[in-house]
Amino acid sequence: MSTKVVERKPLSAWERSYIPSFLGGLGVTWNHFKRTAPFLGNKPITMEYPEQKWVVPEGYRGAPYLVKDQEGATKCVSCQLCEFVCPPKAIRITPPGENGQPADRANAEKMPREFEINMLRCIFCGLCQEVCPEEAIFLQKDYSLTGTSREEMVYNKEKLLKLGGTHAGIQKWKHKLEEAEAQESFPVATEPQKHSH
Amino acid sequence: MPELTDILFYAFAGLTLLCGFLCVANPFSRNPVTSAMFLVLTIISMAGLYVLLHAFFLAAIQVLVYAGAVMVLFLFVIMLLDIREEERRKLNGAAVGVGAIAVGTLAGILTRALWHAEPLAKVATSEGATRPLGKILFTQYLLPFEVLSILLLVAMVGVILLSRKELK
Amino acid sequence: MDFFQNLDPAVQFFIFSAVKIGVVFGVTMSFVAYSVLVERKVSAWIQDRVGPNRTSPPIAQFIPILGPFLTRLGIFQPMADGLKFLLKEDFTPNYVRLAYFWLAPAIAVIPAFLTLAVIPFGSTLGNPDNKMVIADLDVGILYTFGIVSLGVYGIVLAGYAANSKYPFLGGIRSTAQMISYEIAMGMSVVSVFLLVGDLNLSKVIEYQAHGGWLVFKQPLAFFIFLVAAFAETNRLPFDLPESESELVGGYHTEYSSMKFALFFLGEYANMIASSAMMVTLFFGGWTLPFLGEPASGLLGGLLHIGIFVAKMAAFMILFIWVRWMFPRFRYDQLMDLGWRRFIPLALANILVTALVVAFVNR
Amino acid sequence: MSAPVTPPATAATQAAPPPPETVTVKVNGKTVQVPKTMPNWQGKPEATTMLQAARCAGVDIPHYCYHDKLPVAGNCRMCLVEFGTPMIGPDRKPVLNEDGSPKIARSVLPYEPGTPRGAIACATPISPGMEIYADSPATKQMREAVLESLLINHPLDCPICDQAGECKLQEYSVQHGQAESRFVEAKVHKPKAVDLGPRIILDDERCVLCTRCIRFTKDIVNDDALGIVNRGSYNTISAFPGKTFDNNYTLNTVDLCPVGALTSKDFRFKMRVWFLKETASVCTTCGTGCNTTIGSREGVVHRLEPRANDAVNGPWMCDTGRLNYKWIARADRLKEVRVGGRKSTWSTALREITAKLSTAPAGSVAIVASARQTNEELFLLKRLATKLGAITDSIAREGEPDRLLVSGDRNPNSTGARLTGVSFTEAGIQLPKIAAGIASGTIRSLIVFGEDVTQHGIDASLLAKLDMLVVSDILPNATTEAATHLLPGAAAPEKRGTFVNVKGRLQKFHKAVEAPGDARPEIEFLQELADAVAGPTGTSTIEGLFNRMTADIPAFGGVQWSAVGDTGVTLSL
Repeated sequence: MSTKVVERKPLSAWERSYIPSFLGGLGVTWNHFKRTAPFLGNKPITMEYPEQKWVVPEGYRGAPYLVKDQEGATKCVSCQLCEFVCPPKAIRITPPGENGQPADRANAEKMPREFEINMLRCIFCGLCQEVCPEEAIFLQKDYSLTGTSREEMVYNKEKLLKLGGTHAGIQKWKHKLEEAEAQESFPVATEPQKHSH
Repeated sequence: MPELTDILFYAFAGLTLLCGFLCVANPFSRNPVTSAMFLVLTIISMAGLYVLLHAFFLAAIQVLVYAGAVMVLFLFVIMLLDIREEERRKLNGAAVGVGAIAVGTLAGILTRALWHAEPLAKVATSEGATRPLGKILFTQYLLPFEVLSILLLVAMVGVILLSRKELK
Repeated sequence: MDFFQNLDPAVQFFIFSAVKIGVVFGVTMSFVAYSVLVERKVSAWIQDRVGPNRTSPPIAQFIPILGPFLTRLGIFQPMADGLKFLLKEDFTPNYVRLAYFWLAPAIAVIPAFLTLAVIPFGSTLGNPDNKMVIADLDVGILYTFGIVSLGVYGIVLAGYAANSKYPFLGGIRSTAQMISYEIAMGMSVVSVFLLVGDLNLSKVIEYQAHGGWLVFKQPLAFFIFLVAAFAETNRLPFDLPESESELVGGYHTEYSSMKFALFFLGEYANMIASSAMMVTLFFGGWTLPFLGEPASGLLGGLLHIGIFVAKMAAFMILFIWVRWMFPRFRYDQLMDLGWRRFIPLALANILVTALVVAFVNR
Repeated sequence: MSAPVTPPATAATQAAPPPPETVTVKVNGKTVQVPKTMPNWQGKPEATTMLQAARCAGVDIPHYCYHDKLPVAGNCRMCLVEFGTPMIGPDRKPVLNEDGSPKIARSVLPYEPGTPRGAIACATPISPGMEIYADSPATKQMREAVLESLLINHPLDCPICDQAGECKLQEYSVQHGQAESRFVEAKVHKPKAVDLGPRIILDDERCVLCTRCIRFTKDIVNDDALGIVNRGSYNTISAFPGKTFDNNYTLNTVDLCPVGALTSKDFRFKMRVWFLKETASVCTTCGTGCNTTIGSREGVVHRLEPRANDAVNGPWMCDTGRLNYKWIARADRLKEVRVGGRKSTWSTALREITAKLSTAPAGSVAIVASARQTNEELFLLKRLATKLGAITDSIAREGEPDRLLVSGDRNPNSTGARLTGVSFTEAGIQLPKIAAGIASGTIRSLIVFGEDVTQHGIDASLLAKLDMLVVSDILPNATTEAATHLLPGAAAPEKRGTFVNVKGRLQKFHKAVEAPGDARPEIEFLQELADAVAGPTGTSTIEGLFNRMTADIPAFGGVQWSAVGDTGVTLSL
């Protein structure tokens, strides 16, 4: 693409006197003043935030929270993909470890011992939601996160699950378990696996 | 009991001398900015003395021209050049000698002038001395006034000439 | 009253002056506080916003009917601002030049108040001897210029003391800017005094009471004075010493808390002083075209003071409004305007006025 | 037509007799000369396979069941490739193309000549003129089909699988697989989380039945514990009834397992592998000096894995060594410098020790070093001892050897201690002399590094007689309790250095994590101490010190640090 040379005309004496720009500025500022100043009978045209709350549009990307499945169980299986993908490194997952607590729902074996999101670091980019293979984390509509200390802004698993609520979706692990249990006639004599639910 | 004007005179005079001394020989700081600031104080104290002499015009001009403009430019130059050698410089014998001669001569002239001066009461300084001052300047002292103007003009031309790079 | 009349005239003068000083100082301070509020409100309206409308003492909202209205008006905002300035941490960075660091804010604020001493803010109050001016100096205008010229030290020293490059650059800029515009400003009023024939500001008002406002006789002088006043008070479009887009915060970058507040105070006090000067020199001070005689009674005196304050407030609003009308000047444009346009114009104006005075008004 | 490529010089080809008989084959159109025979899993020469030939050409053929160090089984079918051989005419002479090059006949199904017939590259020997088409459309199609078949019953539970990130099934699915499964019936569900042995968990659903684990335990460890039971889709790996899979090499099957079927109980659900920082190190559990890779994240060691080094451990290591890392993170690690039992600083402690040692009369100092220390540290201690005229020794640590890797000498650097002159032909023979010296009062100061001397003949009552007892250690013991100057040291993963194993292999190891608290690698404060007492060495780096040491001590043969690669060099002792 060739460069387009924009000709810059020299200012005329009238323009150089600053008077036209002064009058222009006066006009612009007066028009705004006239339509905003309350004593000229105007109503505020901005939103009065704490009293009026913004209607969050569909698809808005707010704070990421963990969701539960229909039975109130943790969906997250501690695969740590979100921790890996998180650009500002806001997510920190403590895996259960070898003797960790088993998952609170059938068949998944694994759930995070601790799941922390530092909301001061989070940039609401949504990569965690994008990468999650379990549909366990979603960007929800919260945009006004406040706290009085840094520690308070690090949301732990409990808080995230509470804020996240329930998300209806396919229950992958439950489905697998049902399928396995349907196959009663598995021919192995070894001790069948107990599922504690 | 001394009059209020007397007390003020001694206060201003003392302040003038003290600040003048601190300007040239400050034992606590060799910072050129500090010297400049004391010079400003000297000038303002002298303006106070002029006020006591009812020379309001002179006082105002003193503050306006010297404290308000000349010294600010001094400060400007000091800060821009960031003069630090001054803090280390030793006394220069020749400079002290020449300085002493200059100060002595000036002191002689002033003493002589004071000696031959008419008593203060006889110099009638009317209220609002601006108009008489202007009249005197443009009649009696017209020549010195104009010569001074030309001197300033010459100085200005000189500065412009020196600061033009291509002329060297 | 009799007790007062019976006092020694010197003591009377002393007490009367002290009261005037106190009242002028108090009024100016509250004027500063509320001009900040007005600035915020007007700016907000110009930008389609609401402006401060929240701050109030906890009890204010319980006042019946009036309470919520008062709260929404934001009139308690200046108190909150002041309190905040007092309570914030006064932070002194390392490696500042401590003495000047402390001195600079004080120097910045004092000249603005000293200037007000010679402004006749009313005619008389009660008795014809009670002139509504703190110091009726014969060289009033020169005094003003002398004091104003000292104001630059506050900014220069602040820039120097902070020992940091942005304040330093701000200080240097402001030095050059203020000296340049002082010349234009001073030359513009010379023509005024050529007409009036006296430097006493009371005489200037007297002249205008009979001969019409000087703004009509000297529009060019007024224009130059007005623009120079913007430059002298470091207001937009001439706020180059603290232009945040290039100098962070200029000379007060390193200041916080009350020291910063003093600079702030100084700026608004300077605006008030400039407005007062403009009202006095060009807009007839306390007079109105049909109201030129010094007041004989208490009521008339108060009316004159009111007229003065109203005119001054109009100028304050002009100061605030202009802030949103112009983008900031470039530094070379600023200098060009000062030296190559205003000074020659002012000189020409003096010449023309002198010729008129010499040959026409004789 | 590219120029013939010579195979990369591996240890195996070096061992082969000089001019090796070569065969010319083409891999993906590139002509390569490959040796006619190559070492098999036992190192014996055997006809070169297509997989090995492809490797020589720099082409990687995907595989699950094949492993360099295991017998070939050929059951996963992943390495199927299309190939061709020179066509032989009815006259038993090669058929030529018009340009004179031999005509190649692609292998096809005999009964359906249009359909390509693949061969498993891992078990098919090459023949002269053979052409291997490792990325032809037919090969790709075969791979897709094999992967689809392997994934039919796979649970796809990567989110909870420890293997995710280093799983061949994942990798090959991405590289060679199809995007979607066409299998719509219910999957066969096999047992999950089966306790296969004390250190191993088996997830049968993830298994691709490559039998690497079975072959390893049978042919390498000689512990025939595993096998496949059931038929068809129900094939399952299992320990034989009455046998437990609990030999000292079980965890190698976790490394061997290309998928997530066998996982380590120790590493189970501990950390995702992609977070681990890998540092090349050497195992310190015995004198063999198996090469290891330390997996650590943010200063915490999560696992050790063997690092292949044919001169030392091959690709294996024992379970004992592999799990010998947990004490690094123990809470009672020595973390602070203590002088006279009080918390102090490094500068104070070193100043006091230097002052004391500088004025110590000759023979009044003894040094007990540890054969767990690096050569560089021992070298500095020896310098100190020479200056002070001190008696030195280290402490022997013996155990039962096994026939595979574990050495009877349980110190990682006994050879190094001998070479640097800290200990003598037999470690520990000077200890009674030191004990006697302390008892008689001729020895007034004792410096102990990394050993509990109260267990070796110098008991607490003797230690109490000393003027100064400088102890550097990692974990608290009776000697550290008695120390007048306690200097917290660093574990091997927290420092750098070299060891010499029992066979004279000089090996480097690197730092994976930081030492806790005030603890510092011994080399740092030893350097300060030795420089202050015995005069400067003129170098401040481990590299410089190493080069100085190899120049000073003839047995090291002047090896430069830069010449010691990550697999070490063998010294001629």
